Amino acid sequence: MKIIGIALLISLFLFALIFGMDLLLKFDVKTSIAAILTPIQIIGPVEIGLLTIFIFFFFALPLFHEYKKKKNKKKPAE
Amino acid sequence: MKSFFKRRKTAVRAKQSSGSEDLIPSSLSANLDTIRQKTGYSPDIIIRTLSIGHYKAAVVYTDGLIDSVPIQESLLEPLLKHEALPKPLPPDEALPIIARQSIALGSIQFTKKYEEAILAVVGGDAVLFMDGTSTAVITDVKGGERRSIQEASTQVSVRGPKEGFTESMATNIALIRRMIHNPNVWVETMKVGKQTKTDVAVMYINGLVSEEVLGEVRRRLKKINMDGVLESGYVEQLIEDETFTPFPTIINTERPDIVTANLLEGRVAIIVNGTPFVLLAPAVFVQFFQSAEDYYSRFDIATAIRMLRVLVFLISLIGPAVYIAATTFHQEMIPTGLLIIVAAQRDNVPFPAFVEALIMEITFEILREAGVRMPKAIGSTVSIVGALVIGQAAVQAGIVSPAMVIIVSITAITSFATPSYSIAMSARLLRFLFMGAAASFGFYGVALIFMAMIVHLCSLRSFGVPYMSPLAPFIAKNVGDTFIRLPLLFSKNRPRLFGHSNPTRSERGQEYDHSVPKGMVNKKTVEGETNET
Amino acid sequence: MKRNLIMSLILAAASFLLAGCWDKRELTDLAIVSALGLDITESGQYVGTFQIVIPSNVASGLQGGGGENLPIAVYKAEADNLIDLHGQLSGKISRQPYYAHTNVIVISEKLAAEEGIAAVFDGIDRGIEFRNTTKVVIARGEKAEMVVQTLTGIDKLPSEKIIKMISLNELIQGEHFNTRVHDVIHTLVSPGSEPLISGVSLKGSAEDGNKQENLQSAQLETAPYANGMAVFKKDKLIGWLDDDLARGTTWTMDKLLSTNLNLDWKDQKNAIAFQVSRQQTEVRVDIKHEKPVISIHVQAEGDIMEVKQAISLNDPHVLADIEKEMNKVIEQDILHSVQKVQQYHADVFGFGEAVHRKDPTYWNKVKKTWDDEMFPSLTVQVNAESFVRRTGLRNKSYWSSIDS
Amino acid sequence: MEKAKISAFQLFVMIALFEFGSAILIPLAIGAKQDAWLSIVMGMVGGFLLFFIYYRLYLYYPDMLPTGYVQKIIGRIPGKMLAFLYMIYFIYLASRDLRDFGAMLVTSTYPDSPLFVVNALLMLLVIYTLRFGIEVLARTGELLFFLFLLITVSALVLISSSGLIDFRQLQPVLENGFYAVFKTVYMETLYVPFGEAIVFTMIFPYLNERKKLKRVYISAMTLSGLSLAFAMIINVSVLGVDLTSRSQFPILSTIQMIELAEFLERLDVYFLLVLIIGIFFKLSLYFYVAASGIADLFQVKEPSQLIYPMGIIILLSSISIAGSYAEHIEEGLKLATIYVQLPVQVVIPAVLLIIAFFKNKKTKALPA
Repeated sequence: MKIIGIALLISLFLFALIFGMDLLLKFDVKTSIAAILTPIQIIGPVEIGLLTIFIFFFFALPLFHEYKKKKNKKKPAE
Repeated sequence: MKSFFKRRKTAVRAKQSSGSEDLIPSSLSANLDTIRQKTGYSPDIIIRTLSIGHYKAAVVYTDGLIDSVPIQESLLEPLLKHEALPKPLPPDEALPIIARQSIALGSIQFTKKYEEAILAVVGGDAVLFMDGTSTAVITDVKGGERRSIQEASTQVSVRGPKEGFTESMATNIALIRRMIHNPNVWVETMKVGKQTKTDVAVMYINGLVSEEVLGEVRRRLKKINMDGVLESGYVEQLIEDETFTPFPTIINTERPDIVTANLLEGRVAIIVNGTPFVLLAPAVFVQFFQSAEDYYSRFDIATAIRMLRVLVFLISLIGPAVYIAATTFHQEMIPTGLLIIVAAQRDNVPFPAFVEALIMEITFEILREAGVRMPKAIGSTVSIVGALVIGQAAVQAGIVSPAMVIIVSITAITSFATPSYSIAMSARLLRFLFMGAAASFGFYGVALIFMAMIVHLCSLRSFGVPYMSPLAPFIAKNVGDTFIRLPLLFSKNRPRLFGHSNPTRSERGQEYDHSVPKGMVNKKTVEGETNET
Repeated sequence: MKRNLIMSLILAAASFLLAGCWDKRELTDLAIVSALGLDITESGQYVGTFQIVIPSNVASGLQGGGGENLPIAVYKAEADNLIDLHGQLSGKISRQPYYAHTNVIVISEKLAAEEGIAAVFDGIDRGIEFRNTTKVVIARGEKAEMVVQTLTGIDKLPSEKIIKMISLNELIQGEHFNTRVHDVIHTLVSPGSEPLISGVSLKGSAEDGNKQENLQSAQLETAPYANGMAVFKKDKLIGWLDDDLARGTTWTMDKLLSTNLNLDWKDQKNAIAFQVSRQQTEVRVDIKHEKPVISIHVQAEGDIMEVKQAISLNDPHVLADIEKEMNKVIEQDILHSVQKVQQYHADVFGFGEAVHRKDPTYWNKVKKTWDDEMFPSLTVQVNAESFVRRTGLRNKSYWSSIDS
Repeated sequence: MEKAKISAFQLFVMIALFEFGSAILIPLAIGAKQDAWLSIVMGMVGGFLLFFIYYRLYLYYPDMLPTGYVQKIIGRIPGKMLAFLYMIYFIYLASRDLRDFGAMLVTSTYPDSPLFVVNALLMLLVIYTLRFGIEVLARTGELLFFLFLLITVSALVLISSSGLIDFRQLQPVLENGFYAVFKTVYMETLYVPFGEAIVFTMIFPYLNERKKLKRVYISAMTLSGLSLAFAMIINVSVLGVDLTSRSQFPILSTIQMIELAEFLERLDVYFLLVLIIGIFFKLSLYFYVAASGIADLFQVKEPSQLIYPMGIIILLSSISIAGSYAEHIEEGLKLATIYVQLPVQVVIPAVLLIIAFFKNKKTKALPA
């Protein structure tokens, strides 16, 4: 969970930075928000598939790790 | 803890099988009964009862594993002729005396353990039991039919010793000993495999070997928990650092001179009984591009040939991939004239380039596999059929293009030109990965897989030694013997990462001899005498 | 195992990617365009003529290939810009036109003179398939279409014949040279220089050049030949330089590789043939009294290849005289072409750039008026030095034995 | 902090490849026209000055990551926040580099492929690499460096032997005066690529021979700076100022001009490998530094856990960082330099150094 939390925190700040840069370029707020989203609008089935896999693992890997750690704790090394 | 970023290996605890520590029964008949029973009344377990003086005794051995001459002449005869001891002693005390006086063999050993005695019997030793004592004498009479020493079949060289290892561990050790006359060559043996109890010997030069590597080898060998070890390949797979890699991290060789050279560099040899392939660790990547002959021929030729091998390896890896990438993604980089020729050839081929390449490569692999496994008598049939099918019919039928046949033939030849069979096998497998990458992303795909391969190679270690050393990490002192080979004059250093306990090969190196005239200056002495006028 | 998870992730991604293959083009789906001809209609539309290679007819040695069949197919399209031309083609051809191997772009004289060539090149410059090293020629007195569709003899591909013909001339005679797209754009944009592009004309009847019969006679009825260099001002063709004038220009631009010069000797015209094998030209700029003075210094060396009278070529003094004579010829050659170009008000030599390099501040002052005022009235001094190095395998000519 | 050691040569290689990375791609300092190379050289000198700030800070706390010593200098909470912002900055630069590369590939060679997929492939490679840690990255760098040298030298030989170089294009020198050159230095080349070497402050503690640091750093910088300047000289003298400044990727156009023996032409695809190596390395370094910094800040026990999620974030932000390549370049070379790079690379380290100086003055003498 900690990992996911950190990752989300990072993305929050990062996208704020990107958004800020767009504002500095003298775009208005609406276009700046749109600019963050436009690149993922025209997207084919392959990319959707890839994106889904990536995002799935984004959450799955840390959770899986957590689960494994718990299991290891319950069953300490012989 | 080596590194944060590495997956921490949870130590697998091998359950030590606690074998029965039974003692040998002191009653001979009971003892022999147990032996018969335990060996399932197998007719090849020979039990010869005899009396030595007034003691009853029996010699037990396995037919076929022993040398019958020493058994008769050095064991049975003297024992039968043994004169009675001056005064009767209890069997416990008598046995050592008898053994000492009457057994005319080099190696004898006393044991009280039943397990050990019976293992000795099935391992090819003859064991002497005596009534009334639980001590037995193990005598070494190993022998029987073995293959004689022949030329190594997998690593042939034009120049250099022709002897190759055999299946007998003792012979193999002897072959190495014959090349280094040095008491510091140490051998440790152990038995590996729960059922097979295969003899495994670890050989090294004390003082040159790195203690860490040696310790690691011992540790890993002890950890092997497998019922059978039939060939050194088992050991190799069980002790290598990384299982999930196409690259070999342990060298295997059939040649004593290679083993000797590697021992001198501070490596450890692992000799497994029953196979002519000896393992050497730690291995580094560049070694698979070196052959023993490089050191026996001149350095410039050796260097050129090594460069050629790298090229050969690259071609066999990415040859077909480059063809696919160039013809389906990057047509602009093919010179116009060539492009037109290739396009003309491909005009009638019904498959995409990738499929065409796949068909041909797989056909070739099938042919190769068929050629290796087939009885020799019909070998030529397969090659004729193969040549006809691939070379002629497929092209004429328009199923594949002649250019593709050329590419496949080149990769086929290159995969045989690599000196190490194991690295050629890795290339064979990876080639298909590269082809897939080329088919989906052209050169970008090939480059990415290539980089991934480099990263993977850099991440590998062989017994703690980075696999790509001395290139990465770059060790300037050791680069003289990698893809290039400097003259022997300059090879003064052992590999730093594991030969560090004694880094220099000779105290002042092999000095250049200036007294031999080389130029105009002091030519006259020699020149004048040898010039024919 | 986490490692296995990652591996499965990578494998899953890879399988998706294999399904992608966005930029995959099989060779059998490509129509290799070897030459592109550009004309203009009365209404101002571009007409593109695409010379497309038929590979199996070009590559000989294959069963049934070569010989009788035509090596090229020609397609035509009409549109307002280059990209649209490409689009228009799609309904007429079964394979995707592919331009990375386009050798030559042929622009008709009419298009170059009336419309200007600047509009043509942006698509080529920007696009990724076209190379900046593609050569450009002007179809002189002919439609570009005709040049592109004419079949040729030795080189099966007509585009290759055109390029090789010009570069051979560049190598031997120096009256033409190949201009790359890059050079055209470079000279177009920089204020102190103008484009200079080789011209190609057709001999014989242009209409019959695209038929197989044209190839049946040893002396082809219709064939392209190099014809002069086109002088541009800004992006419009304004005139031609022929033969010696063209060579003088090449010489001034230091692009001459070798050439043959004929000298008069003792009242006989063209009595000595001299081959220049190496040369160096240096253009120096001096600014005197707020006026640039251009001095061209030429050094040339070569061999005497042929004489038509008894000249004792073993006499160094004679050779010195020949050298002197030759200096005059070279100076005349260069001076003539410079004067001719000055009349066109088009600085194809790049004198302006030389001034720019010499004195940027002065250049900024005269930049605007350079083409029309400064350049035509430039003082140009030519100074040639030539050296006869060898005289072939003989010293005296056999003329001396015949005459005596 | 990972328990790893890298050798002096490995650091050298890393710095050289890093500096080359994306800087070789873009029309660097072309605002200075034909004097771009001069501007690059001056940027390099500026880079040395910045290095001495970082170096002094390193000498105060040689065994600590900057994420650690920032907390010592300005207090725990503000230190953590500042360090976190620095990590965000590194991630941002990583996304920028990924975008640079993806855009180059898509515009030059793979026009129909989606940017997302092109970027994702490289990202997967980087994720795969970084899970092995800095040592493997350093070793990989050594091998790639040799490959890199081989290709660039052969490219240079090809360019010069096809007679494309015309040094006259570099004249007149200093046409618009010294100030025009200087302006591109403090607007551009000082930060990109030389100031970006601030990431190495996170790598310094791993060096096994501390004394060699200064020499290694300076020589690597000099090598890469001069090579970049040289590359620019080649670009301008082959393409001319005009085309160089109009090119999205000048080096690619230069390579495309090669025509040799009617056989060696259209070589840009071979050259792609150099670009992949450069970008791969730069991206990996930013990413690694960010990951190890974050792990240090949040006390993550296994930093390898962070690699995958952060990789996905970088991948996504590389796509949404700008709508068009023009916007991307405008942001990177005009805006980011002044509003982001200047404070992050120059001002804050300088302030930190001053504070650290006064803090340490009382306690101990500065180790030489």
